[in-house]
Amino acid sequence: MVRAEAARMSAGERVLGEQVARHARRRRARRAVVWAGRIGLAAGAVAAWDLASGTLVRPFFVSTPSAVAERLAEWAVSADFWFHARFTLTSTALGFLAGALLGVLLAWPLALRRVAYRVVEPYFLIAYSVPAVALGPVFILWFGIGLAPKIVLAAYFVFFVVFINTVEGIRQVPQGLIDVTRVLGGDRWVTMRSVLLPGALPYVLAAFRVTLPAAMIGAVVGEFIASNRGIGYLTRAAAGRYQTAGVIAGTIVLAAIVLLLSLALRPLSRVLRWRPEVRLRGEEVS
Amino acid sequence: AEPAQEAKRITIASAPNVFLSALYVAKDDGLFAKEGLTVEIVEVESGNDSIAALASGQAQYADVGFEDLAELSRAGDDSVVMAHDILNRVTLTLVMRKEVAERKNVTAASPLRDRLGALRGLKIGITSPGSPTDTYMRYYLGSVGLDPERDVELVPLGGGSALLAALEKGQIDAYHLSPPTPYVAAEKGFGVVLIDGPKGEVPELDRFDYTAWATSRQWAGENAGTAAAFSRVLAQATVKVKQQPDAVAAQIMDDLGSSDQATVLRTVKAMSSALSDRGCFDPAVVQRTLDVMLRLKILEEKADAAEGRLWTNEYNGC
Amino acid sequence: MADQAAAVRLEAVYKAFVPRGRSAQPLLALEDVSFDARPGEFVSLVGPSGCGKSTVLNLLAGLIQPSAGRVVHHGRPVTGINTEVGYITQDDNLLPWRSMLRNVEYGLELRRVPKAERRRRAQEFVELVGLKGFENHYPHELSGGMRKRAGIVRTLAYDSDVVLMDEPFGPLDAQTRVILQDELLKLWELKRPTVLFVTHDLVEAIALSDRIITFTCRPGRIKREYEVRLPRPRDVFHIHDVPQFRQLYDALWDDIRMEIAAT
Amino acid sequence: MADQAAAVRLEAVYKAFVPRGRSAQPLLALEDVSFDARPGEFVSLVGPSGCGKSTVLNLLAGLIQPSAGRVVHHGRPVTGINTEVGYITQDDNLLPWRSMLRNVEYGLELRRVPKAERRRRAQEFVELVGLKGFENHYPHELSGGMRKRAGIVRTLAYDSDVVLMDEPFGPLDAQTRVILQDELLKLWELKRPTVLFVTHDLVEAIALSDRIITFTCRPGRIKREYEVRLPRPRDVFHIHDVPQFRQLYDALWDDIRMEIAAT
Amino acid sequence: MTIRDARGTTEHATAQVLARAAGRSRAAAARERLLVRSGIVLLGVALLVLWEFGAPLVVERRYVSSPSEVAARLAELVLDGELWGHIGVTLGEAGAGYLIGIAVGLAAALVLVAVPVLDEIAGPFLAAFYSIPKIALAPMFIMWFGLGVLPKVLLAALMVFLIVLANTVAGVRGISPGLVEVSRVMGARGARLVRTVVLPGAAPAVVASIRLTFSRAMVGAILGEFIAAAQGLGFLIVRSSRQFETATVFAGIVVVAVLVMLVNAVIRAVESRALPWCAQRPHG
Ligand SMILES: Nc1ncnc2c1ncn2[C@@H]1O[C@H](COP(=O)(O)OP(=O)(O)OP(=O)(O)O)[C@@H](O)[C@H]1O
Ligand SMILES: Nc1ncnc2c1ncn2[C@@H]1O[C@H](COP(=O)(O)OP(=O)(O)OP(=O)(O)O)[C@@H](O)[C@H]1O
Ligand SMILES: [Mg+2]
Ligand SMILES: [Mg+2]
Repeated sequence: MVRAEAARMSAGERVLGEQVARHARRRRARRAVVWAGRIGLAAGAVAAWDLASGTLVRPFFVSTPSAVAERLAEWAVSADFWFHARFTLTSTALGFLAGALLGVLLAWPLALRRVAYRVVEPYFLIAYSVPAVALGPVFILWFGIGLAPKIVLAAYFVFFVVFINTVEGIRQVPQGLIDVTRVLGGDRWVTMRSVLLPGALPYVLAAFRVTLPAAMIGAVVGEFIASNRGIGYLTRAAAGRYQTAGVIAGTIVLAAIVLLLSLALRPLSRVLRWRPEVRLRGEEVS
Repeated sequence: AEPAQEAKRITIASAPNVFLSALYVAKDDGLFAKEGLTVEIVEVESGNDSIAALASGQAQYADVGFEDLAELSRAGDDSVVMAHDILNRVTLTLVMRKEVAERKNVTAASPLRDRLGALRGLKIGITSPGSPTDTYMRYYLGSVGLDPERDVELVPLGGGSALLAALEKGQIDAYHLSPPTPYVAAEKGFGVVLIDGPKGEVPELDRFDYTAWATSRQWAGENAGTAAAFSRVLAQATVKVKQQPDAVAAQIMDDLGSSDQATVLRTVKAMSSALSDRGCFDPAVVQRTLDVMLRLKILEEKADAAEGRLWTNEYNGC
Repeated sequence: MADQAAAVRLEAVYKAFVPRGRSAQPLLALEDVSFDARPGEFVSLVGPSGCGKSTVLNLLAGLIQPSAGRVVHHGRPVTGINTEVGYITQDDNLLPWRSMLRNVEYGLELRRVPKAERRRRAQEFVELVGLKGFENHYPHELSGGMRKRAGIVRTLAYDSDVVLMDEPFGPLDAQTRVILQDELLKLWELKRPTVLFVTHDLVEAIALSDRIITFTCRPGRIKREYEVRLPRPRDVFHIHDVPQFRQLYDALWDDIRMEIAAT
Repeated sequence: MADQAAAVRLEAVYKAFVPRGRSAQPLLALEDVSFDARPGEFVSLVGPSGCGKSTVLNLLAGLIQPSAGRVVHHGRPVTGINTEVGYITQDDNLLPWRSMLRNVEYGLELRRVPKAERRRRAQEFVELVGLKGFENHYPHELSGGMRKRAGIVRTLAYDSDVVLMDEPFGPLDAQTRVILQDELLKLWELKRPTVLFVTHDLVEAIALSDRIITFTCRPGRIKREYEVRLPRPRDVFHIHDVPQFRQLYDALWDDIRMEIAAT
Repeated sequence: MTIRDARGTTEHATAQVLARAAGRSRAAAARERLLVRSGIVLLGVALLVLWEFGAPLVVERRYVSSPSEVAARLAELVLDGELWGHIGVTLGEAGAGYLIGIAVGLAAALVLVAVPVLDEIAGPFLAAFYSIPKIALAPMFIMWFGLGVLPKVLLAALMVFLIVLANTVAGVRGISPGLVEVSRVMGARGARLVRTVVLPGAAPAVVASIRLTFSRAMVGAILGEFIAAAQGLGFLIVRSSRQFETATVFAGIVVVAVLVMLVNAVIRAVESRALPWCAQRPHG
C-alpha cells in the first residue's frame, strides 16, 4: 500500500515534470520564431528598401537606409536636434496636461447629471467630428505662432477621448457598489471619493494612454502649420531642401517618441494592481 | 513621335500667384484649347511639392527656381529641366510693420544697407523652410552681416495671407513675398514696403532668372510638339498681360482667390516689367543667376549653366 | 399584526415599476404586501424568480420608495436611505480596489469607527470565517466562497440589528453553500440580529429560518407563512434527517410549483 | 474494467497544466484517472471545485490531450476534436447572432442534414421542451431557463450516442433546476445515449444517475464509485422520499466534505 | 404550521397604484425630454449668439467670421453648385479609401488571428506604424503617388486600416472560447467555423470600429487635399483659409461635420438591421 502510494506520487510528478519541460521547449521555440520573424522582417524591409532605392525608385523619393541612419546619427549628437526635440516634447506634455485635465474636470459634473450630459452631448459630437487639421491657418490668427497653438491642438486631440472615457468610466461603476456604500452610511462625497473615483480610474488611465500619442500628433500638426522649432519643423525643413533622408528620419523620430512615451506611462497601470488583468478599455478603439 | 500621338493633357502643380497671370489668361481665353491642349492646375502647398510632383511625373509643369533644380540635380536627379522663363528679377517685396520701421528709423528711401540692417532682432515671416522667402532672406541678412540663426527669428507661416495677417496682428515684424500681399499691408497702413521687388531695387537680383516653368525632361522630349505649343500660348498670353493689365486683373481674380481688384491691378502693373517677354532663357543671364546664387550661398556648389543641363530653349522658338 | 415591537414592518405595500422605454408597460412588483419581523427573528422570503423578493429588501434599505403603503423600521417610516440596516446583496459588491481586510473595514470606516478599533474588529471577524492570511488579497484574488464570506462579515462587523440578505449563497456550489450556511448561523447566534433572508433554496430556508414567507408570482403577494419550529442550534449538514423537514419541504415546494406553473 | 463494449473509457489518464504567467505554478489536474461508461449509462461526476471534472469532459471532447494515459471512445483513441460526442457546457454557449430555432439547428447544419429535415427535427425538439412560440427569439431575449433548454436540445437533436454535460443547470434557481432535471430525464429516455454529467448538486446526481463517481481534490483522482439502484423512470420532484436516498446522500456528502476539509 | 393565508386584494387599490405610478413616471419622462430638448436648443442658440455678437468684441470679425456669414456662404456654395463638386471629390476619395482600408484591415486581421505567431511578430511594427503622425506622411504620399486621387485614397485607407485591424483582432479574441469550442465539437472547422462563428462573433466590434473610422477616412482625404488638389472639401477649406476667408473655412468644416454625422447615422441604421442580436447593447 505504501509502496503503491509512493509509485503513484512519482508517476504524477513525472508527468508534471514532462509537461513542464514540453512547455518550456515549446515556449522557447516560439520565442525563437517570433524574434527571428521580427528581425527578419525588419532586416528584409531595410534590405528591400536599400535594393529598390537607386534601381526601382529614384533615391530622391525614398532616400536610402544608410542616408537615414547617417542623418539620425548626426542628429543624435547635435545640440540643435535636442533643442527641437525638447520643444516638441514640451508642447506635447503641456497640451496633454491641458486636454486631460479639462476632459476629466468637465466629465465629472456632466457624468453625474443625465439631463445636462444629454444637452451637451450633441455639441461634443459635432466638435469631435471637425477635422482639426482643417483649422490650421486660422489657428495662427487665434493663438499666434509660439507654443500656444501647438498646445491647443495637442489638447484638442486629447480632450474628447479623455472626456468620453471618463464619462463612460463613471457610468459603468456598478450601481450595486454605490447602493452598498449609501446603505453603509456614505454620503455623496464619500460615494464620489471611495467609489466613483477609483471605479472610473481604469478608464481615465486608458484614455491617457491612447491620447498621449494623439497629443504629440497635435503638437506636430501645429509645427507643420507654423513653427520654427520642433521635430515637425525639422521634418518639414528637410522636405523643403529635398532631403528625403531627413523627412524619413524625422518620421522615425516621431514614432520613436510615441513609443517611448507609451513605455513611460506604463508604470501608471501599477495603480490598477487590484484589477485581474490590466487590459485597459478603448486601447484599440480610438 | 507623331504630333497626333502626343499627350494633349497637361497637369500643372502651382500655388496661385500674380506672376502666373499668363497661365490664367491663356486658360481663360481658351488659348490652350485652340492648340488642342487640356490644362489642369493642381494647387500645391509649397514649391517643394511642385518639384516632387514634377520629378515623379505626376505634373508636367511647375513654376520653380533654378536653385530648386540645382539642388535636385545635386541629389542625383536630372529628370527635370527649365523650359520657359517667367521672371527676370526677384520680385520678393519686403514689408515691415509700420511702428517697427519707425522705431528702426528706416523708410523706402533709406540706403539699401540700412533697410536690410533694420531687420536685426526681428521676427521675420517666411512661407516654409527651403522656399525662396527663406533662402533670399538668408542672403539679405548675410549681406549686412546678420546671422539668420541668432540675430533674427525666421518663422514659417505657410502662405501670403497668413503672413499678412500675422504682420497685422504683430506676431511677426516683417516678411517678404511677391506682391500683392506686401502692397496690401502698405495700403491698409500697418506696413511699410522697404524693398519693392518688381522694381529691381537690389541690383544683384536684377537680370536674374528667378522663376521659370520647369518640365519633365523625358515627357517634353516625347511630346515636343505639345511642349512647344504650351510655351507658345504662354508667350502670347504674356503679351496680353503686359498690354491690357485692367482686363487681366479682372480676369484673374478668381484664380488668385482674391476679391480686391485694385490691389491685383496694381500688382499686375508692377509685375509686368519683371515678366520675361517670350520665355526665352538668355545663357548669359542664366550664367549670372547661377553665379550670384553661388555667391549668395543659395547654392552650395557650382552648377552647370550650359544649355541642356538645367535649362533648354528647345521649346521656346527663340 | 401591528406589533409595535416589530423590528421591521411592511404595511400594505404596493410597488410599481415603470420601465424606461416609451412603449413599456408599468408592472406591479408588489401588491398589498404586509408582514413584520420580530427582533432577533430569522425570516426567509422564498418565491419564484421575479416575484419581488429583492424589491422588498430594497424597500427596507430605503433604496426605493413604496408606491403605496408604509415601510417601518423600529416604528419609524423609512423615507430615505436606511443606514441602520445591514444589506448583503446577491452580488458580493466588494470594492475591487480595496484589499479584503479594507473591504471588511469599509462599513466601520463609513461609521467613523477609529482606525485601531475598526482594524481590530475587522480582523476578529476575518478570523471567525477563516479568511486569516488573505487580508491583503484583492477581491479578484479570492475564490467565490471567500468573497461571499468577506461580504457577509463586512456587514455583520458593524452590528446592525437588522440584516437583509439577498440570495447571499446564490452562485456558490452546493458544498460551499452548506458550509457557509453553518458559518452564518454561528455568526448569527453571536448577536441575534433580525435577519430577512431571500433564497430560492428551500432546504436552506428551512435550515436557517424561524419563519418562511412564500410569495406568489407577479404581482408579488404573500402567499403563505410558515413557522419553522426546529430546535436551535441546528445542524445544517443533517437537516434532511429532521422529522419535520420533509413535510415542510413538500408544503413549500407545492406553493412554489403552483406559482411556477401559473407563469 | 477494460470492458471492450465501453462507450467511453479513460485509461490511467494524467493531465498537467502549465499556466501562461511567469510566476504561475504548473499543476496536476488529473492523476491516474481510469473509468468507463457503458452504452446507455448515465454517469455523474461529483467533487469539489477545481478537482478536474471539466477537464475529464474536455479530454473526451478532444479539446485537450492527456499528458499521459489514453482516452478511448468506442474503442478508438481520441486524438483530435471528437465530433462524435455532444457537449453541453456550463455556459449555454448559444450563438447570440442566431435565433433560438437556428441555434437548435446548428449542430444538424454542421452535419449537413438537409434543410427541410433539420428544420423538422429542430422544431420537434423545440416543442418537446416547451419552447414553441420562441423560435425566432434571439438568445438575449430568452430567460436563463429557456436558454438552457435550447442548449440542451441543440445537442440532443443530432443524436450523439455520447453526451457530455458540464453543470448544465449550474446558474439556475432551485425550482427551475428540478423542472429541467425532469425534462432532461424524459429526453434521455427517448434514445438513451451515454451521459457523463458533471454537477455539484448531490441530490441532482442521485436523481439522474445510474452511477456516481466522486473525485478527490487536486490533483483530481477518483475517490469512489457508487451505483444508484433506483428504479426508472424516476420522479425527481420526490427523490427525497425514496428510501435509499438518504443513505447515498450521506455517503456522497461525507466524501465531498472530507475533500473540502482537506483543502 | 400555517399562520395566515393572505389572499384577495382590492382590485381598485391596485389599479390606482399602477395608474399613479405610470402617470408620475410619464410626467417625469416628459419633463426630462422637455428639459433636454429645450436645453439643446437654448445651448445651440446661445453658442450662435455668442459667436455672432460676442466674438467680434474680442477678435476681429474676419478672423472668426459669424454664423450669419457662414450660413450665407454655405447658401452661396450650394446655389452656385460649387459645393457638390467638392463634396463629390472628397466623398469619393474618402469612400474609396474607407472601403479599401476596411477590406485590407479585415483581411490582415483574419491572417493575424489565424496565425498567432504572425500577430506576435507584427505587433511592434504595427504599434510603431500606428504612432506615426499621418500628416508627416502626407507630403511623401504626394511625392510617391502623385497629384491625383490615389494619394488621398491611400491616406484615407491608411487612417482606417490600422484601427479596423486592431479592432477586428480584438473582436475575434473577444469571442468567448466556449462558443468556439462547442462549435468545433459539433463539427465546425475551417471556413465554416470562420463563417458561422468567427465573423459574426467579431462583427459588433468590427462594425463599431467601421462606424467610428469614417471620420478618420475624411481626415485622410482632406489631409491629402491640403497638400495638393484641384477640387475637394479639403481644397476648398485650405484655399479659403490661405485667403483668410474664414466664412468659407467654417462652411467647409460644417459640411464635413454634417457628412460624417450622416454617414454615421446610415451605418448605425444598417448596423441595427444587420446585427439585431446586439441591439440590446448600450454601446455596441
Ligand atoms: N428598477 C426596476 N425597474 C423596472 N422593473 C424592475 C426594477 N426592479 C425590479 N423590477 C421588476 O420587478 C419585478 C420584481 O423584481 P425583483 O428583483 O424584486 O424579483 P426577485 O424576486 O428578487 O427575483 P429573483 O429571484 O430573480 O432575484 C421583476 O419583474 C423585475 O423585472
Ligand atoms: N487551460 C488551463 N490552464 C491552466 N490550468 C487549468 C486549465 N484548465 C483547468 N485548469 C486547472 O485545472 C484544475 C481543474 O480544473 P477543472 O475546470 O477541470 O475543475 P472542475 O472540477 O471542473 O471545477 P469546477 O467545479 O469549479 O468547474 C483547476 O485547478 C484549474 O485551475
Ligand atoms: Mg432578486
Ligand atoms: Mg468545471
